[in-house]
Amino acid sequence: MKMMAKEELSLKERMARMKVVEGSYAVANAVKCCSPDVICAYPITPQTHIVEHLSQFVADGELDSEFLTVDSEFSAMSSLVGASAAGARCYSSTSSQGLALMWEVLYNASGMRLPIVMTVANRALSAPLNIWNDQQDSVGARDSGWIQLYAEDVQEAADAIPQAYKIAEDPEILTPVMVCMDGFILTHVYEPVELLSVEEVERFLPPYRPKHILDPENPKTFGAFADPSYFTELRYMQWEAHRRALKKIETVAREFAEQFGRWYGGLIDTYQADDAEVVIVTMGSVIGTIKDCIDEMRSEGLKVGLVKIRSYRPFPTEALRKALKDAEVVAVIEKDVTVGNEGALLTDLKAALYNTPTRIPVIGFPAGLGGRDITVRDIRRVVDKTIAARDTGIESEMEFLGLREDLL
Amino acid sequence: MKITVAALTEPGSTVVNKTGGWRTFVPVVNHKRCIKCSLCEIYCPEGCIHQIDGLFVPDLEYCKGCGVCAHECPRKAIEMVLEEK
Amino acid sequence: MDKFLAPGHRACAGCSMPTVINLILDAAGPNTVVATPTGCIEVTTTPYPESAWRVPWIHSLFENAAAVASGIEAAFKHFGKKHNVFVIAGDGSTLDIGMGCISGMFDRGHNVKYVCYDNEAYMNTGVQRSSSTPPCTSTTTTPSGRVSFGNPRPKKDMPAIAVAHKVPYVATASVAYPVDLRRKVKRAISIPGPAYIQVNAPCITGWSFEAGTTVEIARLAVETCLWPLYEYVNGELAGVKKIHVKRPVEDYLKAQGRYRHLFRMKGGEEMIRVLQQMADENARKFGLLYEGDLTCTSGE
Amino acid sequence: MKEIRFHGRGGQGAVTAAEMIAIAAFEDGRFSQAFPAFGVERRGAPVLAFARINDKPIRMRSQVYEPDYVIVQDVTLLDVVNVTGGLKPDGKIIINTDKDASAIKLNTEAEVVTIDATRIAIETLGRPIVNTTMLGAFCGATKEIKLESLEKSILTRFSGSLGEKNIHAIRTAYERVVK
Repeated sequence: MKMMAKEELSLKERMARMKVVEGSYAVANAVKCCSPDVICAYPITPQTHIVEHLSQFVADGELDSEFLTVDSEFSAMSSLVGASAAGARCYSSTSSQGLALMWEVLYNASGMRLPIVMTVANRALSAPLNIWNDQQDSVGARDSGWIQLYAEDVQEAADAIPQAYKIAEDPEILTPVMVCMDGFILTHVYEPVELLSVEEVERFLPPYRPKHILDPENPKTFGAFADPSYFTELRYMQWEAHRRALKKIETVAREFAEQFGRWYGGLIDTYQADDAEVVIVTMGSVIGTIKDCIDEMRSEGLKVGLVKIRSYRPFPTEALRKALKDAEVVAVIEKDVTVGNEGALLTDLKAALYNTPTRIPVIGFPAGLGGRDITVRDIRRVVDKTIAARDTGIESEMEFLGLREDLL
Repeated sequence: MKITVAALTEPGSTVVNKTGGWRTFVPVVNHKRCIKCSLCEIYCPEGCIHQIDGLFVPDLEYCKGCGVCAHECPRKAIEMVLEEK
Repeated sequence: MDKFLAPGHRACAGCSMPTVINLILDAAGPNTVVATPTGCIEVTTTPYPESAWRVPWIHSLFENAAAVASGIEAAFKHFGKKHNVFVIAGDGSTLDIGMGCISGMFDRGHNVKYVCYDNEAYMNTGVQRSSSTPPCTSTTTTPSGRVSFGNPRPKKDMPAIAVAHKVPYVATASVAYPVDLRRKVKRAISIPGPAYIQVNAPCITGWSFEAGTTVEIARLAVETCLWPLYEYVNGELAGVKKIHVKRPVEDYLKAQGRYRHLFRMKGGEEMIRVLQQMADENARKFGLLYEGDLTCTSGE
Repeated sequence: MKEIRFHGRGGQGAVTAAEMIAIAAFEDGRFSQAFPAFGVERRGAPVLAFARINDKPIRMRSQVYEPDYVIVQDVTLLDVVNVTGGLKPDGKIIINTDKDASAIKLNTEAEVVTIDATRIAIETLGRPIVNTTMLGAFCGATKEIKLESLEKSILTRFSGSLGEKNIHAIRTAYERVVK
């Protein structure tokens, strides 16, 4: 899908609207523009700057939110369950162990259909303790019923916030959304960003008017327990809401592009993929490096392209089938690994292609684990291995990218 | 009945569940002895003892026959008797 | 008048918990929102698609009711809404698994009134020991046995923990003293900030006593001084329920199956003496007796 | 695209310096990016930061391995860190030291520029915080960013008399290097 903006702004015009800020600031500013009623968060590296900026907005009177300095991530998400049920627009952000500590509440928030929005500053899960970026944390939460959007750069991580609220709060969806951005790489980078304004976001995002809230005038019961005769149907309704979200995510992305002139793809986006023989599928901040690398390889005559996963949950099965139908071979680069199997995205993608006539070879590369840098040389290795898999057959379905065999 | 989003439920809707069937013993009130202290009404776990025309009457649709009312009655005005079914 | 907790709920016949809830809501009134953790309340009052609650009510998880209530209170504050926010929770979720969330709620000073109905074990899952289980109590995870008198540890002093958090209103109450309980709920509401009330709430299944004696058992806990009724306001002891006739602990213990072993096992007497000392210490510490009051020595 | 690597010690503001360059370059009408080599380093430990400047939007997110410029905030780092690693032969390395460039022995073909930033910082700021002073030297040695843009960038971070002092430090370093 091409950019849907009414008028594509020239680079110069866009630069005039940009400011060099830290990624966390851009995200906090986007949150501010959505005017959440209640914010609950607990500090964890590398998410801290987001909540520090938000705290400062509250302290300066720029943001009228209740900011709860809670005792844990578990309490943060729990408090938002209460606040959301009381009718508040809610925000949190976390990372890694913090997300793991929220695990139980994640399922609760989605099951209670509470449209909470949370930024996950992606970071590895311990042990060993590691504060650096990978995506094991949010990928581990992929089955929690939350919608998961992954950002390629700071602009997208910030712009995804109002989009996330618009998706989450749709009465047909009512599902919480995680906006995932690579920790440090995006949270701590300074780069030019078009900062959102309250007025612009108010035009984009309607006010939150939930139909049912905790209200003594209309005393509903939230969080009943459901026995086997109802549970399946309640889960099915969640599953249906995710199916509807497939369309909603696209629609909201288009609406955003129309108003703001910025397009990141709907469920997926592509780069040089139309005639690509070798397609890399991935998500998150590594996309930028891959794009530069693709430009290099294209100039050398290699037909390499990229499919970016923007929505990992709901999983864009149809969109991927369509985008990959003419590819000859696919490489998945992902910052997670299922110990005991393979990368989660690799499994998901292979499953999506299994019942199709184009069951092309797919191989996977867990990469960037625990903050291991992903370089252009790494991407070239992926492409070499992938071409070899096409030409001479799959040697191994999965390879840890940049594994230091000298240490083993 | 269609299920509701997020399993929301209506206030007080357990009234469809008639728990009177749980009962073995049934409270029988001797209204002449009753001093209207209302302790039976306060202590009844089912909240099913109501004052009707000045008399304290257990709602047998819900009464589980626990006997708390009889035990707490200061005038022993309530007796638990084996219910004939 | 209809109670705030409708009939048709699935609590055991003779359970004290619905009575405790109705007393709380009777005092708090309809302008009240309740958060409840997982436990007997949730399972017995909200089997989907039914609910016994006639006030807005929410359940999220076992250990997070205090945090959920914090969020509700914060939202109401933000919207300028004036509703009472209550947690009504069992002792397992309060003294054990929910401790962190409660500490946070107290610490942040939310205007949430937290009532723990204390039946002194995990009754919902089948009478396992909690940190509120008194010493020498037989539970399914601290059963009495040839070499065990049941739970070896003292009961965690949760009201003291609340006081240590500078919670402005902390009290104990009993289902057997409804006027006192309702007064305490009203007082808790009248004092801004968090409040903690722990209510002795006998469990017919877990404590194993005669049908119909639920309230009687709770009354005995108070009269033996094993369950002192007191209030702390701003950290100061502000009132106690005096006992006219202090009963020996045997009267309370022998009425319950969970202490049966103390009357059958060799050495049980010594354990009963220890429990009596606890009761005596409560009487002394809180000044529960009128001067010159009698202490019964046996029976009535 | 021009890539810059900063070597400093925790607390010396290497990360802030990278950010200032990114802001200044953007002020010049170019795209930029700055990021730390994220770590758990505490005050005093060797730290790294990076910046990129380009005429079109920057997508590359890997660390900088072949810098055009290297800035060394503390000369003692020369003994413990391979500061010239990957430095392009036509690049420049700017080192804070009171020694002359000819006295510095480094394994690089790149031009070595030295500046006594510590002295300048003490004289102008009253404290041996050299990150802004080093930026003045970088500006003078490379002309990669305009001095006015750097000053504007500094003023977004430091206001009032502190801002003025920092600008004084930058100009002093700039002029010494240009001479």
